[in-house]
Parts: sequence; C-alpha cells; structure tokens
Amino acid sequence: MSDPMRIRAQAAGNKTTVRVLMSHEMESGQRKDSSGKLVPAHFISEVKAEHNGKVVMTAEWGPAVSKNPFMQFVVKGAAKGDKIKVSWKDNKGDSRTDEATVS
Amino acid sequence: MKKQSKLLIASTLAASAALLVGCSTLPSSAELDKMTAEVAKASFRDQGIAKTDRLVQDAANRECMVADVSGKPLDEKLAKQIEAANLATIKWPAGGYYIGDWKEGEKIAQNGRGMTWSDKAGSANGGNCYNCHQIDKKEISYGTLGPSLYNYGKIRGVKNLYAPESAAVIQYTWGKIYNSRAYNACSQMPRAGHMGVLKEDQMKHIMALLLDPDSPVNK
Amino acid sequence: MQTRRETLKQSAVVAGLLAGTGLMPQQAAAYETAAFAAKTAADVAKAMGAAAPMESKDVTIGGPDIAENGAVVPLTASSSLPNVKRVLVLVEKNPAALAAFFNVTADVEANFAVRVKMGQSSDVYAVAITNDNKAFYAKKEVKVTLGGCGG
Amino acid sequence: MKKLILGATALAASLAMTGAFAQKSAADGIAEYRALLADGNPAELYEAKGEDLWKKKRGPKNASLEQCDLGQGPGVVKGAFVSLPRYFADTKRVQDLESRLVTCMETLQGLNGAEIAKTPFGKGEMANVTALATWIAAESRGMKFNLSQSYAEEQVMYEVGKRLFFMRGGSHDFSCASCHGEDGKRIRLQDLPNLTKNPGNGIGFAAWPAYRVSNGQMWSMQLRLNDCYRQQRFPYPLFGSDATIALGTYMGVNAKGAESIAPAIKR
Repeated sequence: MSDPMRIRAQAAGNKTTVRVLMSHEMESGQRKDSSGKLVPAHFISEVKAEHNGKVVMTAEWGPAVSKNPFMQFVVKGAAKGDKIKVSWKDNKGDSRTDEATVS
Repeated sequence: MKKQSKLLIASTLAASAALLVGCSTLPSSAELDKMTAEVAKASFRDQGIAKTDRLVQDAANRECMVADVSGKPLDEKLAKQIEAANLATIKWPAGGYYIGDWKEGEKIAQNGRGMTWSDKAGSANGGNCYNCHQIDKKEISYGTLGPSLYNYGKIRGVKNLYAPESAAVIQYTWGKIYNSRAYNACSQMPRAGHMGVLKEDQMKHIMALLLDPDSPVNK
Repeated sequence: MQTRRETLKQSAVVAGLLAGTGLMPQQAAAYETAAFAAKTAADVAKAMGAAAPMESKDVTIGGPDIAENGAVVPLTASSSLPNVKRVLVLVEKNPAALAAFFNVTADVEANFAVRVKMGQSSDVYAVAITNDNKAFYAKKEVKVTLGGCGG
Repeated sequence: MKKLILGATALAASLAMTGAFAQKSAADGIAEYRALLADGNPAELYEAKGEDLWKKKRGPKNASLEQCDLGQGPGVVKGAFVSLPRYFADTKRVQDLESRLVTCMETLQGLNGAEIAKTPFGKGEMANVTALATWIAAESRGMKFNLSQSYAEEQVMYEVGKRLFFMRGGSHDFSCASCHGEDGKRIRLQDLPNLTKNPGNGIGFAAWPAYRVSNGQMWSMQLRLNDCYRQQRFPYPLFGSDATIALGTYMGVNAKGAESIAPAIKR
C-alpha cells in the first residue's frame, strides 16, 4: 500500500494555498536497471482535489513529474476548518486519498 | 568483526585505567594510531572491485596522514625521501610522444567515474579533473580544490609543442599527472599513472588538453 | 525584443508541441493519452497546422535559471486571463514534451506549482487554454548542470 | 522576453570578464534553485513514516519503540539527535542514532539487529531505520549540537575519528580531508563544508539525514558516509561500524553549537 500524502492547507484572506507531497516512484519508463532492462513506467496519472466534498481541480500527469511529487494550488473561498481532500491514481491502478483541515 | 573492535577499545581503555573514572587520561597518540588501524580493519569489507587491500597505506600516505592529524607539516627530509621514491615510479612515454588529442582529453577530464565499488572491473576510468580544477572556460561546473588550469600551456609559454624550450614543462606536466607526489610529498592530487587510474594514452590526451596551443584551454 | 519572425517561429514550436500532445483545443478529450505520447519535438512538429498559440504576457512560467539537478526542477505556471480552463507545463527537450496539466474550475486560481524531470537544458513552457479554445504561452530557459562528482 | 535578453547580455558580459564573475552568477542560480526546493521537502514523507514506526507495535515482541533510550532517558526524542553519537552503558559502546535505533529494535521489538545491519539502504527494516532517524532528527530541528565528551570512550572515538578523517588510501589516495579539510572549496559546483571544525549552522553534520533530489532517496548519515567512502574509492564500510561512529563523533563534536536543520534537502 502507498504511504500517506502530506497535505498542508493554509488560509490567508479568502485564499487557501494547498501544498501536497505524494510518496511515489514516478518511474519514467526511460531508465534501465542494472541488468540493462528498461524499467516500466509507473507514475501518478490523475490527481483530484476536493474542497468540502466538491471537486475544485483535476489534473493529469505524465512520467516527467519528479519522484515523490510536490504540487501547489490555490483554492478560492476556503476557510479555516474546511476540509481539503486530495486523491491520486497511477497508471497501474493504485490510488490513494488523504485529507487535511485548512489552518 | 564489530565485536572485535569494540573489545579492542575497551581493553585499551582498561589498560590506561581511564574507563572507570572517566577522567581525561587518553591513550597515547601511538596507541590511538594503532587502535585506528584496528578499527579500520574491522569496519570495512570487500564490495565489487573495491577490496579491503585498498586500506593498506604506502609510506607516502602513512606519513602524510600522521602530518595531517598532527597539523604539522612533514619533516623536510622525509618529504624529500617520499618525493624521490615517487619520482622513481614515473614511466615516461615511449619515444617521447607526450601529446594526444585535446578533444579526447576534455572527455576524460569531464569523466569522474571509475574504480568505485559500483564501477565494473575493466571499465575505462575518468580523470576526475573538473571535480577540482577549472580547465576549459566553457565548463562552469568546476571545482576549486586544485588550482585553475585555464591557460595552463599559454601561461607557461608553450607556443610550439615541438620547440626545445617546451620540453621541460611538458615533462613536468607528465610527471605531475603520473605521480603528483614526486613534486609535492603530500599533494592531494591522485597519482593517476602510478595507481593505474589512467592509461598512457589517456594521460596523453589530458596533456594535449592542457598544453596544445590549439586546445580551448590555451585560447 | 523579439522580432515578428521569431514570434511566429516560437508560436509554431508551441503549436507543434500542442498538436503532438493532442491537446489543441478542438482535440481535447476526456483522457489525454495521446497528449503524453509525443516523443520528440520533431514528432510534434509533424502535427503542425493547428491554430498557433500566442505568446502572452498574461501567462507566466516560473522556475530557476539553473537547476543543480535535472531530476527535480520546480516550475510554476499561471495565467491572469479570466477564462482559463486548463494550464499546461511542457519541457521542450524531454522525450515527451508534456509534463502535466491542471484543469481549472471557478474554485481554484489558474496558478499551479509542480516539479518535473529534465534530461537536459531546455526551454520550459506554461500554456493556458481558455474556454473559447485559444492557447497562450510563456516560456523560459532552464539550464541543467552536471552536479557532484560526476560519478 | 526582456528577461531572456538581459540574461543573454549578462552571459556575454560574464564570458568577456573573469571566470569568477561567471562562477558567481552560476552560484546565485544554484542558490535560487535550492531556495525553490526548500518549501516542500519530501523528507516530510519519511518523517511521517518514522513517527508512525516509533509508535507502532511491531516485531516478535509486538512492542513500540516508545521506551527506547536515545541517551536522554527512555522515550525522550527531543534533543536526542543533537547529542549523538554518545556512550551507552547498556551496550558499553559509543553509538550513533542509527546503530542505537537498531539496538532498540532488537531489545524492545525482538527484531534481528545483525540482519538489519546487513540489509541494503532503502530496503526492508533498513528503510525503517532511515525513516525513524529522519523523524527523530526533525524533532531536534533548530537545536544546537552538543555532544558529550565526558566518557573516555567518547574521547577515544573522537581521536580515532580524527585519524580516520585524515586516513589517505584507496586507488586515488583520498581521505575525508581531501574534500572536507579546508574552507571555501568546491567540487564541481557543490560547496564543500570544512568538517575539521564547526562549518556553521545547518551545514555538514547538522544537515543529514537529507532528501537527495538526484535519486529521490532519503539519506541517513550512515548512507552519507557510505557514499563518501564509495567516492573515496575505499572498500565498503559496515553499517554501524566503529569507523562510521568514530567519524560521526569527530564531526559531531566539531559541530558543537551548530544549529540542526535536519532533515534537509540536498542535490
């Protein structure tokens, strides 16, 4: 099972900046292992963010996103105590959802 | 293995009666040197091409280590002995052909690989030059552990590689690359020829990079 | 300042990148498999001919001038345009130009940060696609240096 | 566009001027890059994992590590990192953070310490040791290094560590001091801390464990030393061996007063 994400959601005025760290290999599919064989691509392909249960952002990623990905986005109108939920799905069908409270 | 060195430290301490009181009576420097050698021996294992025989020090490394630890420079007579012994190891290229292709030299200078436990036996080693030296000015990613070698030949007046007045600096440069300790007993520069890091033709290419008036180093 | 000719050329490059990614507004689909398949700049150039994206001061690409390591290059892509539906991050010289894109809703700003891999020094692009299917871009160069001991 | 043109002008100017100028702008660029990475250090992922591992009941004895004594008393984590390596009466050894963690995993949880020590970095229980060390280091963030030298064993380890630091050998005649013995030096573009003294807050010993962006791995101090020895062309240092702990003691004592920023993010 995948390790949990780290989500920090901080409100300033009527904007909430969300920073997310995800634990994932993000294998590019370009790299060879020690025996010279190509390591198959394995990467987060879809990302979704929800604010109090409402989808506010979706994203699609390729294998060029760095290992242990970091992303940041800004939610309008979220306030302290609100919930920010982030989910990802990778190209092998693994997925993970974590939630944070806006501070 | 680990147990052994632990016991060693314990027994040496008991011998110097420092263990129980925890006072500051340390073992003598000579005893500490001996313990260090034992700790080193017990703390490493072979991995790939990097075997534990690499811990065996020759006189130059042994004496320079003692000098470094004490913070005092090497005794002058000893330094001369080390330099003479290292000078004697230098193999001069057959026929007096010292200069290869500077383009190849640049590649070797860029390459920092070779002889670690993750390198394969028999793979060509790099020269590691840019790790410590500025060389071609185009390469901004260079180290400063050694002096800048930009304009190396130009500064030393090498206008023509075949002119008799160029011979001395060419020979010195070969010697320095082959065995740096021949000219400075405790130099930090690897002994590329003496230790088998670089082959003769590789050293010739580096010579060209540094000395050829056509090399970008001398532009 | 850029000459008009250079601007056109750049637009063509971006159009090529976009065409290759299958992301030209008229081609936008539910899941962009083809978007991430373009292998080289030449591949994507083949698909040129779509409406050329315009360089715009209303789009911003942020990132370091020099990256100490190409494995992690922090980039930001944002736009101040009012009707952006999608923000893309591209690395011109990567095997696949498109690194990531974000779908914008009324509830988030068109302002994202993500970290990408770069195999070599390259231009990086932020592209904003608006609701009326126009595309605007900004680009900057990121140099990737050789770090460490080279081994 | 304006910025690009300015950049090009600056580049041309720097090429025409001394190398030092060009170097400085490259160094500024690298500093900017590092600053951009600092917010959002993936080490946080390992911190979270480490904290969880500390509190979780595991191993044949189904116990947590919450009674582990890292030198400040059983269960005390805060401040432990900046006082290690130190002497432990129960094992009669000077231990660093990682070797001490293995001791606790053995005594409290019943795991096999010798097996863990043999496990490659990043795998199995060794990955857990690294995550634990990351969290424990983070709990001392902002504190100053203050290693004990009151036990004779600790003094001996310092002296042995000093000698190992200057021990030249291998195919390239390198010692630790080849790179880390002087102020203001660089290898390629990387600044090299002078580890024969306190190199400053958050530098050298006060920065590891660190997340390495070059390979996307969390590196503990044991792995940092291991890879230094690899690049020194030395043979392979055993995990938790006296040589690695002696070097840790030497660097840690030298770093007295330096503020810890571990876990840091590194190239």
